[in-house]
Amino acid sequence: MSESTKSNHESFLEYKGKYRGILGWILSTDHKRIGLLYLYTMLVFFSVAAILGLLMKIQLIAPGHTIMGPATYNAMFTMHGIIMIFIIVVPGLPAVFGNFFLPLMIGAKDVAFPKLNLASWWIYVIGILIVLTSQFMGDGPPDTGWTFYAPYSFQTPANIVPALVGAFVLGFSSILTGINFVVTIHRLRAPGMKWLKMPLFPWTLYATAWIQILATPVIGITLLLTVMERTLGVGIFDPALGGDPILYQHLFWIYSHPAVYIMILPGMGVISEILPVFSRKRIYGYKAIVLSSLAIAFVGYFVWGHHMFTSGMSGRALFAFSFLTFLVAIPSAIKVFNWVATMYKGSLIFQTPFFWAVSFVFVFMIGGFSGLTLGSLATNVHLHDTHFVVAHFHFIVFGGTGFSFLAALHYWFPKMFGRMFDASWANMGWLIFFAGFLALYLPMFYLGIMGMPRRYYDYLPEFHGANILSSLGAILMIGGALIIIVNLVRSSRYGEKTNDKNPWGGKTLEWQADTPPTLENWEDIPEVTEKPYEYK
Amino acid sequence: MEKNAEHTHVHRDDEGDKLGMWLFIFTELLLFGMLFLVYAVYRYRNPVAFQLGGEELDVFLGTLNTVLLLVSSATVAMSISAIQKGLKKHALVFLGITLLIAVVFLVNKYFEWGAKIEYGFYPGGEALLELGHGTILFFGLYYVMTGIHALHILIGIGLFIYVFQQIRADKIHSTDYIWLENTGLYWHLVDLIWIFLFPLFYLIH
Amino acid sequence: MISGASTFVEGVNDAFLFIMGVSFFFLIGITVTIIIFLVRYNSKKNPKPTQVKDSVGLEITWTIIPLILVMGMFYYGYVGWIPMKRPPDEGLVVTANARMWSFSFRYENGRVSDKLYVPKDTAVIINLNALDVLHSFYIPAFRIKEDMVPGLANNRTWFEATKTGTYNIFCAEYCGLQHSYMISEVVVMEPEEFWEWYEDPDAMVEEIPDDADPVVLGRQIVERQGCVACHSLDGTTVVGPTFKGRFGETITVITDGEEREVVYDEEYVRRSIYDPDYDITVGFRAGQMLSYEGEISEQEIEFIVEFLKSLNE
Amino acid sequence: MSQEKPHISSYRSHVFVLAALIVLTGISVAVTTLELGRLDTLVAMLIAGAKAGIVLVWFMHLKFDNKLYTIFTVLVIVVFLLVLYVTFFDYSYR
Repeated sequence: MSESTKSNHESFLEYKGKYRGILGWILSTDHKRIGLLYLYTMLVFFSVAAILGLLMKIQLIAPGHTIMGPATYNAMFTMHGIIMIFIIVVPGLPAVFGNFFLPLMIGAKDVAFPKLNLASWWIYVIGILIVLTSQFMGDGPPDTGWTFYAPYSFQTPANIVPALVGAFVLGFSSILTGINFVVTIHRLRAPGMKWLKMPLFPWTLYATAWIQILATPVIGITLLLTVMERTLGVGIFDPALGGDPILYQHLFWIYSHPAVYIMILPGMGVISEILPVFSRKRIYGYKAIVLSSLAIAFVGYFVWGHHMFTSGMSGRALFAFSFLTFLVAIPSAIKVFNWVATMYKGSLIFQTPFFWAVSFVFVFMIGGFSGLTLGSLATNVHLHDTHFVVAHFHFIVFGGTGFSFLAALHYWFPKMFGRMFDASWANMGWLIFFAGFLALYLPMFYLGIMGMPRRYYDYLPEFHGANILSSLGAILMIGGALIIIVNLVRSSRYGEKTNDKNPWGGKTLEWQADTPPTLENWEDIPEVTEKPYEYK
Repeated sequence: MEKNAEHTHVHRDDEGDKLGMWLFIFTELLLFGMLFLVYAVYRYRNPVAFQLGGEELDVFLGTLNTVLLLVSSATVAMSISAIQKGLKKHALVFLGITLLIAVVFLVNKYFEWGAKIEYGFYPGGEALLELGHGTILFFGLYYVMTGIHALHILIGIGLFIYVFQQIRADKIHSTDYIWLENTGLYWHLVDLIWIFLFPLFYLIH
Repeated sequence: MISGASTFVEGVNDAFLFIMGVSFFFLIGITVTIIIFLVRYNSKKNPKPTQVKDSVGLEITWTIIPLILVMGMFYYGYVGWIPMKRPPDEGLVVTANARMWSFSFRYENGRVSDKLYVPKDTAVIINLNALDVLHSFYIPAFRIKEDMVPGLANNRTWFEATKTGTYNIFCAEYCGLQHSYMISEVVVMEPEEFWEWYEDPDAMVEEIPDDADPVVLGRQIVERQGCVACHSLDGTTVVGPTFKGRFGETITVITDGEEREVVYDEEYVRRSIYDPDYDITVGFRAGQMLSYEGEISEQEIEFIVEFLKSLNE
Repeated sequence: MSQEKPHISSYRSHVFVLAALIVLTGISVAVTTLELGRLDTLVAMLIAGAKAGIVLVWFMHLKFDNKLYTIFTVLVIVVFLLVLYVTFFDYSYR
């Protein structure tokens, strides 16, 4: 015991456990180290997938063959999708910031199952490795798109099975993280932290974790069935054996639509943390935000059909799904109103996390409004499977999850590393990234309205103009991303040291812990008496 | 816990462990739930083929396996009662019976599958592919669903062996039996799934 | 939105404009509000924040108002969409067949074309068939799109064109390597002109020379059936082997797992069209091509052979 | 850590539950010999549902445990049934 008390004075970055060096990290059951492990893994794969995206945009800068052939292009957008969805944004915020800050924010020493938590990361890495083998084995990399739609996924000679198995394994990691978080939130809240005194980021993690638990098995079994169909010849979805390819789409989207909320809900939580701090104000409508998060998680489970409006479903189903889709728009609208109201009469502090948060609200609104156009039946028929959809989901998934991820990274950076990032570089990176983002994706709305389908390697000359703008935007945005990443990586090693427990003046519990936090976070577990965000 | 500078306070929370197990069970329920959904859709679309497919299966073997699983569920529940009362011997006996039944279940399954495979009634098998689409789907689902269920039985057997040894070594005892309790919950889940698989494949004509 | 040329355009555009109008109103309104807040309440100007109490009334207000608006959007979307789902009983029926990576259209009188020719102001009902994987039948100018699903019975869509002209048909559902080249056209003609085309048994697609050169006919069949999506005419390898310079050569193929030499002659061409997986040219994969039996006649194969011969020159 | 005293079920109660389950199984098998037509599926599913309920409540201890588990279990079953229901919006009207 005495040894541990000693080590609890050192920061989690420095203490020496049973293992030294790299082993002290990849075998650590400390939630903070695991959070950083996820962060570094994601940084690597985000870079890979972002470069794939950039190459695709460069290919599309002019019609015809510019830098690659169609086979390469199709393999690239498949890999871009698989990495971005299954490896980056689905685990994204929960795995990195949930792991790191959930225990800190609710006043716990760790998550409920630390060993399971480490196992999740290992399963995650194994899943990634399996996915990667698909690139180097068999008859070429997968070319189905990340959706693996039947029956193309049985017919293509490409090496689909490892990608499916890898995604299945990644799903396992996601489920285990979800179980861990729900138990942690139920069992390990600090004394006095009633449910309605819990900060909003843990609340959104709670809603997210439930979706992870209840939706991920659906994709698991779907991918497994596809694997069996491909390897054993079991007839499930193959129309040649009597199966229904549309049923595959049902199962796929029963998971993948809620997965969108796995991606965006924690992002909403992050924004709900940052805005009050930088407005010096209590969050507006705390209960409304909590309720709307739970409502999104629940209703979001029953709207999957809006990904299939032109798939050949019955008209009755289209009607029902469109109606439910419009209902799920409301909780998101409520959140936006509450965020704006939080700024009202505040004392707004212009710093990098705040810029990210405000720009999040803006791009999230564009993403949401374009979603309304897609939820409406008449317009969806025209816009479905066009670049409009590509723009829409990048506004939500990249604009939403991506912006909130970067907001969270800047917001919690000093707590995580005990160092400050360079603010002027960070702000410049944000500005370039934001401008590039808009230039990249706004023209895609136009292209979609003009009728350019998605997953197009080549296009008719009439679509050329907007594609040039979009491709240039991609280059600009990658430039911005490079500045941000280089700045943060540099600052994490050489940035100005700080032991300030609370550099931004936050009111939630994590700002009462040491900077950077010690192994077990607290000498004494704090007692909670007030609601979060009680600015006077 | 390992002698590691990390997490020196040994944190024990049986209620939390049980909650975790329940959450895992929910995951499993949804996983099998989706298989039931696939089954429901295809049965709805191919009613006659599914009816005829069901008649091919051996009701006697199915019923036998159902009763076996129900008994094993009861014995595992009894072994929990026993350990709670501190009756180590009883607990071991009940657990042993459960383990034995699980193995017998798999043996039955082996004979059942074996007979069908011999006729060429397996996915991709020639005898099966000659039949109609509905029948291919029925037997595809039959193998997938009972197969994944059998996989869960196998995992259950592994868990039982581990728990059995832990009880023998007095690692699991009347004040710390969460491993046994969670294993029991898992086993009831396996039973729960079978309760639905049985009528869907063997009974409904 | 792009120019429209069918009866659905108005309903779709109305829904689009309504949703866009409401969206822009709120987007601009909220953005301007945020900017005003940023200016007025920044910490330099407003160093002391004023705490504001939550208001249940306000929360309900901004739940109810968007709810009403989205129900309006739902209604417009529904009204614009419902005619698409209700094809009339009478009309010109065309069967659209999609395969990797081409469309072909078969009329009730047996006419087959790679472009869709339709009369103006007439209901056209399209039966959608996919022969291999998912495709999607998308005509932006008509605002229609419907997936073509293998094995799905009674899958159809319909439209009534209101303007003559030529419009794009895209495959909107990703279908593999050449997905972005799976493009065709719909040609809307004056009804008289269309029926003339439709009933004229000799007229092939576009201008046909009267002496009907078999090489030209062969090329038209090859293009109409979409063979060139996979088999190039210039010697490059796409998905299957090229057509150029092959006819009459001795080639190595795999038959029943055994390598053997065959002559690329008329018999070989016929077998490859009707039973594509019988002989597989070394270096290519089986299962990529479907049989064209019933789609290409014996007579047409003769034309194709003439055309293939011409590629050797 | 303070732990509530756990409820201990007697062997006898387990045997009773088991007997009920086996009887229900017997009924389920017997019913299939009757020609009920379309009702067949419904009856079989109702009996299976009753058996599942018994397993959940007694064997899985929902009756004696924290009410939270019961709430969650019901919620999960409701979610699953709703998904099934919504899916059939497509298949019933296709």
